Amino acid sequence: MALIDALAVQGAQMLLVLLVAPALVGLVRKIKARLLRRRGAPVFQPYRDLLRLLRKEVVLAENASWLFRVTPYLVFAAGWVAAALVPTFATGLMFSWSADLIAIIALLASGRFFLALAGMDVGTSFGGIGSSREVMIASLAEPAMIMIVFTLALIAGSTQLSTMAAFMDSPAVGLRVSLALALIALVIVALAENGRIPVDNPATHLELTMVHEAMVLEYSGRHLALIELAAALKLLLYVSLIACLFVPWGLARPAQGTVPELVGAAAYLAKLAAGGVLLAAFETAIAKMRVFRVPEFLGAALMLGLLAVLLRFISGSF
Amino acid sequence: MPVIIALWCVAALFALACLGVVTARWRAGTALVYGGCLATSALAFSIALGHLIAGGANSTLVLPLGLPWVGSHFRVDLLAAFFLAVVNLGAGVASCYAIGHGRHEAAPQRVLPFYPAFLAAMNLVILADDAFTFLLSWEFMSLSSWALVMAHHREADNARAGYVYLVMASFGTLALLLAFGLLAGPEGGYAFAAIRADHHPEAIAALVLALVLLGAGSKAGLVPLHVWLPLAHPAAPSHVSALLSGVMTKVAIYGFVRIVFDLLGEPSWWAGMVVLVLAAATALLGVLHALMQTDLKRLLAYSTVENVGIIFIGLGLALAFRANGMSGAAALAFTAALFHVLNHSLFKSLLFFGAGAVLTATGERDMDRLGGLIHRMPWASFAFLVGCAAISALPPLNGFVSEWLTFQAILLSPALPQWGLKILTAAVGAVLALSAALVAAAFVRAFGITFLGRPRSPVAAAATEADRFSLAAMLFLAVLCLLSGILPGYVIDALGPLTESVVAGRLPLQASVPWLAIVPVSESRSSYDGMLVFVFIALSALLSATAIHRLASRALRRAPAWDCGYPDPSPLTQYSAGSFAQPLRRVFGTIVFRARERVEMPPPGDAGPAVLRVDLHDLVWEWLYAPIARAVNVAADRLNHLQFLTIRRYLSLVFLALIALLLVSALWL
Amino acid sequence: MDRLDFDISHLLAGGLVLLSFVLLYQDRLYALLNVYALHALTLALSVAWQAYIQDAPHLYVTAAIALCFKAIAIPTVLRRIVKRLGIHREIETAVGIGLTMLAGIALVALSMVVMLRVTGKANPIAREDLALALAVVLLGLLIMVTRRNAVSQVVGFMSLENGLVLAATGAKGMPLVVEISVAFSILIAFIVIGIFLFRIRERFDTVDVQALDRFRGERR
Amino acid sequence: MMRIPFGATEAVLLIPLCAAAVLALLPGYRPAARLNVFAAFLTLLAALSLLFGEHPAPGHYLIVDDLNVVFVALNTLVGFTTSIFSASYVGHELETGRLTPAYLRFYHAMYQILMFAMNLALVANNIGLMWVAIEIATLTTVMMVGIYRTHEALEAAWKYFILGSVGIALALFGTILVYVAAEPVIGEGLDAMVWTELVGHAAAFDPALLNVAFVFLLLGYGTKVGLAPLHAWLPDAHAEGPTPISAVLSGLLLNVALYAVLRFKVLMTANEAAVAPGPLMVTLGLVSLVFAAFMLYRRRDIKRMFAYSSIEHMGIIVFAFGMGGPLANFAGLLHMTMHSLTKSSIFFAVGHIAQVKGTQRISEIGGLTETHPLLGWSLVLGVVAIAGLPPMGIFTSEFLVVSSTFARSPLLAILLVFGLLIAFGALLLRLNGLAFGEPRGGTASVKASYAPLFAHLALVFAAGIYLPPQLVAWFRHVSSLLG
Repeated sequence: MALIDALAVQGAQMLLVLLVAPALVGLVRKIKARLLRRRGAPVFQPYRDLLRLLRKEVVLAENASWLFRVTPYLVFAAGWVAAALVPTFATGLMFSWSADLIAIIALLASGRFFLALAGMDVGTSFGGIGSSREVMIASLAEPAMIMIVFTLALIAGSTQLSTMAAFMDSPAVGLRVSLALALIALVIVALAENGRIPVDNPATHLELTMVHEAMVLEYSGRHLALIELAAALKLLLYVSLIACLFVPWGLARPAQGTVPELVGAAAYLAKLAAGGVLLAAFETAIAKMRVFRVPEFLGAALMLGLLAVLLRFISGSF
Repeated sequence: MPVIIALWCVAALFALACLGVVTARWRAGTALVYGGCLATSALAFSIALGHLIAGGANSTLVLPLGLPWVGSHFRVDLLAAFFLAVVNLGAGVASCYAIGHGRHEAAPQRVLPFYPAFLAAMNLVILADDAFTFLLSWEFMSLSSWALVMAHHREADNARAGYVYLVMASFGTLALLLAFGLLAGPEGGYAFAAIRADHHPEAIAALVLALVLLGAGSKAGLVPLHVWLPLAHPAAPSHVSALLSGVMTKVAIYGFVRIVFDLLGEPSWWAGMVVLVLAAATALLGVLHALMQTDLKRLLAYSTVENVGIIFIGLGLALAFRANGMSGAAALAFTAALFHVLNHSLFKSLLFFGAGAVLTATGERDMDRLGGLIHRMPWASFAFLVGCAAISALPPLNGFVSEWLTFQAILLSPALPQWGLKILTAAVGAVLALSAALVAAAFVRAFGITFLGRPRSPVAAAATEADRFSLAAMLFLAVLCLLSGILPGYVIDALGPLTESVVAGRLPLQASVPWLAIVPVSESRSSYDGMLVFVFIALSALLSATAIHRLASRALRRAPAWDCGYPDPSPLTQYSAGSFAQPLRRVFGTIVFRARERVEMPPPGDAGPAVLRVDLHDLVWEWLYAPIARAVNVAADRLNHLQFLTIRRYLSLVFLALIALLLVSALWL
Repeated sequence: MDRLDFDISHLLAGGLVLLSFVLLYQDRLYALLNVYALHALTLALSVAWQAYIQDAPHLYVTAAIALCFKAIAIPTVLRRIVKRLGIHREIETAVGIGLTMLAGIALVALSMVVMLRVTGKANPIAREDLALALAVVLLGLLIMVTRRNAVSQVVGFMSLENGLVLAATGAKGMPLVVEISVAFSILIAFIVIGIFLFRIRERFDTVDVQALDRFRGERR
Repeated sequence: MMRIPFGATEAVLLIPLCAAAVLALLPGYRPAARLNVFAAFLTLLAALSLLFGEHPAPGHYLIVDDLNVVFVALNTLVGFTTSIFSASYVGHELETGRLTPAYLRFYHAMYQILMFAMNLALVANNIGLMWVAIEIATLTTVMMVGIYRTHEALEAAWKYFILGSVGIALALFGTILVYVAAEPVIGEGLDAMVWTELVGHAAAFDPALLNVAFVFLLLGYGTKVGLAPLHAWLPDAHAEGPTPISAVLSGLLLNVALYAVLRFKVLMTANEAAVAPGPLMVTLGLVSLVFAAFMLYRRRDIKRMFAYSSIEHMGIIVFAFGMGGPLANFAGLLHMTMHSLTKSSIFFAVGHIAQVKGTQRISEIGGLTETHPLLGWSLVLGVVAIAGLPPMGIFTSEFLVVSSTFARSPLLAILLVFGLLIAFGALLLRLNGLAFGEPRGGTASVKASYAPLFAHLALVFAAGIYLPPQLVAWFRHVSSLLG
């Protein structure tokens, strides 16, 4: 019975992230449009786009290999699994221990790995641009992310997301310098990883400035739909990561019954909305930077993370 | 008695070497010798594995060879058993690969005799239980591998590679020789048992550690002693390159572990620091070099340097923990290191096999003349892809597990008492993370440029799939990479008794953990379950695929690439290896390689192309090795004048010597 | 052991050293050869004297060899050779005569210090002889290294060898002296023949570079 | 153990002497060469009977003991193999006309006389006799070095002659001094030059006198050993003479001279008051090693290069004996044996190589493993062995020297290792050019006799893995004598 329960909750989470992800994207777009005094597409537009794409046929470049066709499913799967392992409305889900935070980051990395390969598969110059820039960004963002993980893990004494979230929720955690540093770093990394302004512009197709879009330029139909969905999941993942680590209030404890879980879900949605608003505001507020400024931007994140870790290593009180 | 069987295997290998001399000329010789090597290695592997898993007692043997008053001691303990297993696994697969690959060998008589000898030497190094036998086998290993590196001696580069390699190797051997001189003392107690028995004072231990870092480090490829590695490993035939990179570096690591962890006794805490600094530098520099290479095999060689760095990070942590009596943490770090030893031997062999397959199919090692091979050699490229994913530490493959364990070990280091170590470990963690990310970039580049896109040269367009044996070896390794990635618990348990015996601590038994997960320290702290991750990804991918194909469209139409509307037929418009690395080169290269980009525009009116030149500097070579070479040459020139003196001058030399000695005897004696 | 024996042998040995200095001083080939003849003669005398006081008859043989072979045969042959090969008569020195003399004096001092310090137990004659013999040997070497001219180098070698014979005879009752002196005479004969056969006219240490390349060391 | 046949010691001396007499008269090169081989073989047999029989009691002139028995055996063995090699070598020289039959007769006679002289020097129990023997050896080798009558050959011979004579003169002076030191203790006459007597009473000698004597002996015989800075004759003599003679010079004569030095070192160690000769030998050894190592880099003549490598190895050996102690001395003795075997085998190979390529210039020889696989690989083997790589005997001795030195005086060991590494680099550099790479030079086929070559290499290889206990026993006894 308990097993069934646990499975149900886990399944619920998987469905939840899958369903909410496009809405988050839509929300961000909507608010950006509003801030630019446009009406903008409705919040649920992304669902329509996805369905449309799914129904369309795939137009495949002649010399695309099997890798090109498999990649969307892999990327989607990796993103989905990763997102499903982050506590959204409840901690200590059934399989949450099967991959700790490091593993989740690695999952995203593998998604990126295959996407970058797919970008080079057709053998167009744009794919190359996209992939090479993507790996450059990733090669700086990932270590920064690992540093952040170190900081949090050293504070919470675990790399297990549920444990960390629970610890963050507990009074044991006070206000800490290293936490603040980690938060800033994490935001920077999240922006970079999701290809948001100022690192990349998800809306543009100005070839010279784009990274992610250039990489997936050759995709169409259901493949493109899956990749879009995976991107949305990634965005969701980062927002919920920040949420469960830095604003963990309202998370349901394991096996507390349905009510707290519903409360948690509500809280989670609220957090997502807030995150979306903030992101949109931030993106409208600032301009995109040149590609070769990005390393400095991410380098800052890396340094912040390292600094946080060092503080933690030197004394527990920071 | 495992040791006896192992020695018989060595004898068999030597016999095969002789056979190789005889049969090199005929066609059957290749299959014969390599088949024999395969069988022998398989036997040795099974013996070693059995000993390791059973956690059997040490089995020793003394033969009346070598130094007469010492005899040559052999012993199989758990440490030796593990490394024997790794070596013979790699050797067996390489032999299987070579049965097919060796057919394309132009000069088999330069490979067949030395290949079994090389295998035998590596086994002997691990079996040896006294200083003389150890060093004899060690140097013989260098010698036989040198012969293999010189197999294609017509290329000038290879000759140079062989030269640098053997000189560096004997430098290392001499360093180890000095180390053993210290350990054995003037009376020459060369047996390891004797060395273990007597206690070595602080200063001696420090000196020995330095010498071992020089000796074993130069063989394993620690910066700054790595320079020979990227020269020599690519020069050899590919199955030998696989052995050199995947296996011989492990033998070097075995040497380090054997001396520092086993013979030297309790280390002092700063030992770990030294090792960690070198290791971090090695990891980072190795991967950055790898990113800059356009020669596929050289790229792989540099990535070997990087992985050696990762392994040594684990070892350094183990040293630090052990020195502070944190046996549990030491066990974690040591396990991580050994696990990575295994993993690297798996995927690096796999990758070199792939490179070899490409080389035989196209005759090209330069990535900028390859591309699109995934269409022509699908299986080989699939295996190579698995290798790339594994070495890039992507879950659920094996590379990730060992790296994850290393991270977990680093996360335990705040408990260390020494400030220096704490801060250093944090920095090392950052470096490790950075190099891990860079490795992913490097192998996206390697696979993408070599196998994806459109062929950049006719040979690449005309490539054909590799032969059966090669494919079998590669796919076998790919499967192993996956298995040890999703079932790491078994590996860790197998390493348990070994870590127990070396660092006096072991990880909790993983077999008891549900769902085949691994829990290095405690459930609440961290856990990872490769199996489940694999299953989840597979399920959700399949689920989505089937769902979409069922409910939504499955229609598909082939068309020319869109490329934003401007598709260019020439394959030269693709990203090349150089251009792919350009962003990273701009980020890191300017500091590490003094990278400069110069665009040479043709004068106005000239229709010639503009040229982009990139010059990179290998600072280690330019600052360390070039000056030494120069100094030797200058000294040689100066002294050379003494060859051209006149008899009278020579007589005056004698005269002066006489006077000097007489003065000495008059004044002092 | 009475005074006279000692004084005479001392006188002869000292005379040998003195003649070595004269050899060192010579810069004319013929004069050099004459002085060498005198040198050998003195040696013969001293050896004979030793034979007498040690009443070791076999030493007379050595003395005879010294007299006939070294004092008479060799110098004449060498004169012939100098004529036949047209070797010109001045001796080129590598170091100035004065400096050479100073060095010689230093060498004598050195040999005295070395020898007289050590041979405490040996009897005085042996000590004197050894010390002076060492001086002669060193002076001979000095001649060899300061003279550019083949013949003069050979003369230097021969005076060196005289010093050896002096030492050998001085060592009381040393066996095989005769054999050794014979062996040495053969050696010298070879050298002289060598000069003749190899047509070594002036000197072997030519300074002209091309010859250097051709002879010494590597053929480029 | 079998009883030793009567007069094996004398046989070792007489056989070569008689052979020399016959050879001097025997016309025609084939019978001469055969006889040469045969005589060498007989001598070898006699030496082996010495080796395995028990030692005869030492007389006033001759002695066979643990110190020299091994070297006598080695000497005759290498003499035998070299005679086989020289048979095929001089055959080729006759064809090319570099040697005329007349000179050949002379050559064979000289060869046997050289054998006689070296054996005499080895078995001499009388320091005077030993001196005479070494002088004879010098004279004969001088003749043979000059045998080609080319300007370079004559020049080399002359250089060798002059320097050798000076060395011999110094050695004689040292010998006289030893007698003077012994005479007050042992009394006048022959006994005071008999080595066994000297060792017996050495403790009572005047130490200061012994010191001076040793200085002269070291310099005198050291000249023959070829220690820098007394080495000048060695490279040219090796390079310009016929290759069999180069082999004998490097393989045997250097050993014989070194053996003489060792005899006197035993004398020194027997007298506590005398200063230990160690420092002198260590210094000379290191100087020779490092100097020769650097000289290897600029060599253009293949034989001269290996001559310098001989200097280098003599340096190592003298260093080892200078260090002293059971391990180092053992290593030194082993190294002497291994070096003479290896170096002579290298010269066998080099002789044939120079013949097929028609030149001795390294720059004109290349890719031997392609053109002449057997020659090429045996050269590789030889160089590998001489460079101290396993599994060859020299590795063992170098292992012992370095490891036993480092624990006692690290600085010296580091200098030693430095020299070894430099030399290794040079040898390997040249080997790369000679044996590998694009073939250069003639591709004429060889009618070489590989038997001696492979025999030596096999011995060296075997010694690298297994040392017979008998040999070890001898060496250990000798090392205890050497202190």
